[in-house]
Amino acid sequence: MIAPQTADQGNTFVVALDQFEGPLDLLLNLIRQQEIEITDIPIARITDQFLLAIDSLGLNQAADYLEMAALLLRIKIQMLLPRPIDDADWEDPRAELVRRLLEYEQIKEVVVWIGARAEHHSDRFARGWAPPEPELPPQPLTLDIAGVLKAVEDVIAAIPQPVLHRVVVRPLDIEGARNRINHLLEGSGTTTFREIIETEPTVAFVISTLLVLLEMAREGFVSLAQSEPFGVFEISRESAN
Amino acid sequence: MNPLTSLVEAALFSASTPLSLNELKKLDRESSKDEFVAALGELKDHYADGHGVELVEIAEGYQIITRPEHADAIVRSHIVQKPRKLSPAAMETLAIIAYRQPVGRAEIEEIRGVAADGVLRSLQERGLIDPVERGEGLGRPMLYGTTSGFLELLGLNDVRELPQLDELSVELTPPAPPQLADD
Amino acid sequence: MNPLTSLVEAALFSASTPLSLNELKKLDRESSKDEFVAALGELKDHYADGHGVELVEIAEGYQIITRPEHADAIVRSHIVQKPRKLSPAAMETLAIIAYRQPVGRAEIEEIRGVAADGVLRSLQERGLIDPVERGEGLGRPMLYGTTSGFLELLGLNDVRELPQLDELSVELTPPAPPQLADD
Repeated sequence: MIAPQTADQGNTFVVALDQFEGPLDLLLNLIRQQEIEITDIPIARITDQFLLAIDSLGLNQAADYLEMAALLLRIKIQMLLPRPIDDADWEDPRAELVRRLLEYEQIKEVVVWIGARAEHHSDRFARGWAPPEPELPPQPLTLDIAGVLKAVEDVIAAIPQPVLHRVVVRPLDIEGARNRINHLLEGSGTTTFREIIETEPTVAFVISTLLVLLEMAREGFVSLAQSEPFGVFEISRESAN
Repeated sequence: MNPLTSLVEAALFSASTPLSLNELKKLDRESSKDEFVAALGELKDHYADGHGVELVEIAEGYQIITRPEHADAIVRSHIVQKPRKLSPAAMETLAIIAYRQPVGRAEIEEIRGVAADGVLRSLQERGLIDPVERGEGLGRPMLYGTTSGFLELLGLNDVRELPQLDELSVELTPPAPPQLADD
Repeated sequence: MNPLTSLVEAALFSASTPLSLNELKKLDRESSKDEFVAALGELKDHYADGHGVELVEIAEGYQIITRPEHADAIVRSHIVQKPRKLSPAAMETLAIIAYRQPVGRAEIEEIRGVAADGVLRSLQERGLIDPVERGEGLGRPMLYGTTSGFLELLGLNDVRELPQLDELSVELTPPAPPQLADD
């Protein structure tokens, strides 16, 4: 039976109050500071130091750090479990953590390289003045799937509550219809309904035309005739007036 | 090239605006105004000899600009223009058409809750959508679909290659059919 | 100076980002790729001779930039500001994406041990990373890669110019495939 280790809090280790980039950063910092062999971490001691550090840094509320604390505690317990006599099958419970720490340390080294490289290159300036954009021709367009998907999500997010009905007020163009009818009657004195409304009429214009024709007929300016059922609707000027 | 001329060249190149003689002088307090004028002269003569750019003096100061005879080729080649992106409104309209085609203006407006004519016109001008057929109902509204230009921009062969909507967090459901109020 | 060299010079002066050979070729369809390469060579030699700017190859393109020895004077006289430095969190995330691309948010968070959404958004806004594709698995997560803006930030021609992992002092065998936990 292995005696549970007590936290040797008397040990002096310094935790800089700098911002750590995360629990792995803090852990790596503790390990490197004490020159501990990363492949043989004294897990009980490091766990206690980690808990103490996140407490003193006020990080003991942060989920990322708590998750790491839980992982360390689990490894600590696994290390305390009696091992089989035949050590060949024993898997070091620290192995995955060590792998992650090494991986993270490697990233930190790349960061140093990238930082130096970016600093070095920040002494080189590109062209500063951009010539004014010409009016024409239109610039090429970019589009990607991610953008389309984002737009779909925006649409979904923006779908309004269902509208039961909406009344749109469309102004009738009485004046325009009257002018057009007068214009068409100027020549031969006759025209047809179809000719007045042309090929692509709006609903508003058809209604306006109809109202104007009825009004003009009532006033006696025009006569309306239809030679057969569903036939052409003929309009002619009343010569008497 | 004189070191001061080299410094003036770097400064004029990297500046986003023309630089006055006073601004240039801040580059090197050891050098006199006359020395800067001489450096500018050297640079001007240097570029005058068959280069693609030239040093000009305008009201605000000195600037290195592209020679006018090259401007045309550069504009035509589009290379200095940043590719344009569609506005969010245009993207949303395009997304609706891509997934619901053929679809009419009324339905697009129903989904987005705002008028769509301007956006539809500009998407059509850019060759991304086209009227494909006329729908049923009052006025036989024009129905729109996406074009082959749209597929080319996305690198797709077919609209069926667009990600399926059930893979998205929410589905783009058709608007609920209008219900008659009971009250 | 050869007329094509002069045209290439004008184009490189008009652009604030590197131009690829393919983009440059759009300037003059009559000239061959070899002629453009020759023009670029002539221009490079020309500027190497004591000028304040020089022609370099960055992000698989060509760019004229100022010589480093002028940086201090230019920054001191407020003609240009140095770009804002990246935070350590941004640098770590960028390093992971550079080496693992295309890589999703979950893997980045696993390596760094902290949430990554804010950092990913700001890197994307700075034009250093972009979503490149959607991965397999639940929700088809977005996978990120570095952009040409990243290469421009470091003055690299290609991501392969980043240090090889086996050149680093911390040695690590390629990441083991994720194993399903037995416990």
